[in-house]
Amino acid sequence: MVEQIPLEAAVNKIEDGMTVMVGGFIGSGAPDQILELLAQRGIKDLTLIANDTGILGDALSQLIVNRCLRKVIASHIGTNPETGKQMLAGELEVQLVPQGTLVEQIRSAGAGLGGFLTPTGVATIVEEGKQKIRIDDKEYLLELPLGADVALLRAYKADPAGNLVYRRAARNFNPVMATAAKTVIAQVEKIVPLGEIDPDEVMTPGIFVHYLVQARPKGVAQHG
Amino acid sequence: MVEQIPLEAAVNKIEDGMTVMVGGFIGSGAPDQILELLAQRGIKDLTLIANDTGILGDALSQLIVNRCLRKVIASHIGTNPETGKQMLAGELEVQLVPQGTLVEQIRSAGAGLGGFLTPTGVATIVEEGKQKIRIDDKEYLLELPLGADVALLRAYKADPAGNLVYRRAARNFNPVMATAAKTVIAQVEKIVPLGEIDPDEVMTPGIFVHYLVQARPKGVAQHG
Amino acid sequence: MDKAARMEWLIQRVAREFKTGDVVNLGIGMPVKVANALPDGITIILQSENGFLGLGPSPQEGQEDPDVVNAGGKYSTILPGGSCFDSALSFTIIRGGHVDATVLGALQVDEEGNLANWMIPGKMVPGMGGAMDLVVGARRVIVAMEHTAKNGSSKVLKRCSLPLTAARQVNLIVTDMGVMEVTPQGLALQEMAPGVTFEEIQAVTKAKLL
Amino acid sequence: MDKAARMEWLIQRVAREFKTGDVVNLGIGMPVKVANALPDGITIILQSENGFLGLGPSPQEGQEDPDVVNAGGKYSTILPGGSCFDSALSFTIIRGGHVDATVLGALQVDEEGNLANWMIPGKMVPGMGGAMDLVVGARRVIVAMEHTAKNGSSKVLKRCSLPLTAARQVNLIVTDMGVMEVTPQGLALQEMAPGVTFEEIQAVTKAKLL
Repeated sequence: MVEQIPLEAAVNKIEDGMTVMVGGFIGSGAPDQILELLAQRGIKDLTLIANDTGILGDALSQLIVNRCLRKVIASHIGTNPETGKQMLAGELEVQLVPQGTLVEQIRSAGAGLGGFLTPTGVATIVEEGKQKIRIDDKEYLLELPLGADVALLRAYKADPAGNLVYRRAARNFNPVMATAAKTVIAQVEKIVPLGEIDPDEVMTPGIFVHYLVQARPKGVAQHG
Repeated sequence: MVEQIPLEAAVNKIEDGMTVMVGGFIGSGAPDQILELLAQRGIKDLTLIANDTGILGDALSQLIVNRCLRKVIASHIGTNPETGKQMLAGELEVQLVPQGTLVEQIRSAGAGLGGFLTPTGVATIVEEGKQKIRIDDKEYLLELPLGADVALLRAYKADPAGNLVYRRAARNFNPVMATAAKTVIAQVEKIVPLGEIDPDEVMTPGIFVHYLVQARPKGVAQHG
Repeated sequence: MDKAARMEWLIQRVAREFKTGDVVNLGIGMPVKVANALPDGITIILQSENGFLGLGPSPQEGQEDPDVVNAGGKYSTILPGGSCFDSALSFTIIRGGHVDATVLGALQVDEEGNLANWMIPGKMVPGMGGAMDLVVGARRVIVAMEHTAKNGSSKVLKRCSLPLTAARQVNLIVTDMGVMEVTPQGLALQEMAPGVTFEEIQAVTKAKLL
Repeated sequence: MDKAARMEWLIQRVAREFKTGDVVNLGIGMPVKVANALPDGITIILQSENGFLGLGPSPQEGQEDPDVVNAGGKYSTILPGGSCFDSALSFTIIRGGHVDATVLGALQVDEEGNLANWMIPGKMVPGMGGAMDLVVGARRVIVAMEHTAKNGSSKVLKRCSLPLTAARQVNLIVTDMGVMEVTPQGLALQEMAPGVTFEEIQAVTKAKLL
């Protein structure tokens, strides 16, 4: 059952030490208002699962700058030099995962699969510690599912049933993460009346979503 | 590059002995006009990959009645008793696959994966001949990808770029099959001008589609 | 109670297993009856494995939409707030643990929670459809069936003899005679249909009822 | 030719590798230049790995849409006939062999077609992003880069020494000095940039050019 809650209440769902998935791709489609408040609250020891760690200065990057994380699992950290700096200094554990493998691992967790075989990463350091399986003379890595305690998403619109519609390239990791976390919180631009979103238009069915947070209009103070 | 072709030309793309995927779920979303003409043409030795073999009397069921198939890979054949009859008489090879495994095998082929681990079928006859892998004390079957020579789909609308939009429950296996065949042919209700389908509305990107067949209006003779 | 009344009791009993907001997949034949029998104030979300959530009642005559059919191929409706998706997402929902409960019929079920409901070798082989995924993936598996086969033999056994749909996945068995919970110790009889005695139900059950 | 002219030649040369209808993924930095250099009459479909097909030119000032950015995070446009999707489908396209060609930069590439372009241990570790999937999945992998590093050392080697992005996947190497095809026998020099001699290009190539 989906519940509409204020931004502050959403942030309070996240506890120190949790594994948190964050939708978005270099900022596009990231739940910026939730992330900003979360970083300000001084949360600690999170494991972050995301495509990247944002661009230095944006909402997601604040989690790294404010040292809210214990570990990062991402495909790319180049747009936020602070992540690489903390990693090279041994202050932050960073696991780099090929982007297609990362999204498929998340999907596996959401779909109740035990893992999948991918040719990506064979003969690279990505294969270290992983089982290799040969099918029809081709080698694959066995990659395992990756779930989370909480998924923080951003959508364009929602209805009271929790159905989500994303817009353009802001979709990216959001719909897959929606399937793979125990608690799913979506920051949405607008909430429309039930029945206004056509069943064929829905990108994430409402059954995956637990909490909706109506985004504050841009230009309005985030909180306080 | 997508090409708009007549029904007859579409049917001519399919040759004896090919492996053919057919979208649809007990008739809903099946490319009925292509299937009907194909069955009438006396095609032979096809391997059919589909959720089911239709309802006796419908378009897909004619492929079985007219003995066009060598093998069926499906999750359910109960709605077309002719399939079971031929199977029990030893005249048709039938491989029954759990529905979720079937769609995931097709997806694996389309996504370049070497297979996946599923808990479905463990401790049943479905596990016969398959590798079992234990992850975190839970057993899974390793299921392999399933591709085809041709996929026959049905969509509600298309644009000249081949982008497809399905309607309601007629979507089912269609979008996944679109990714997993060398040649993809879609029977569509209507073809709209380029730009009329919003990028967010597209369910199958046009790059997957090779041929579009405009469906004949209902009540008009199918051919001849 | 006669047979019809007992079957009606079964439907009512199954319908009491849900709470508001539950995502439920009902086997072929069950949906309309169970959905109509929900207690007042309880609203559940029905999943149709062919690809939508928000399965509603049958359409009125003349209102049928050929693209809106349930998993049994029958004309259906989609309620406001419903959503459509492809088979891959449908089974992400099913296998991924996003269905709170599924209700299925059975040929046989046993005290270990094993279920056989998809084939009789050499005879009836309709295929498993989505049943194997549903039984493995749903958080709660409820078998709803007549207690005995047409020939009077028990369908509630110590061990299934027919090919399994899945092992150790059934949580609750609701028949026209009673309600049995599958526990590590065996089948715990929770309730009997009105007028049924313990002796009567045990007599047609091959497993020992606790 | 000076360096700038050679780099311009490189872009033009890469742009001649496509035929109309090809689905192409261009590495960060390349898109605009290569797309603008396509020969007359050639139309390709650009894939943006963050989730769309039909990547168009940069928007005019004031026309930026915050939800339409390319894989480098830069404002972009979607051409008519384009489509948006999630990352799972984006990598179905990429890894599943539905991209006809990808063009990437490299730190090192060698005569076996091995590619290193994602990290320098202890120094630069931006991560592989989608590159490992692209290189494994695209039907044709084209490396486009300067022939030598800033310190003058060759980037075309007998064997890569940096951690690989993928093994044996590169098909063509286009540098500011020439075009080399990866063959089972080694690197076959196909073409040299205007004014470059065989001796010059071989002198800055660690692998033997055939």
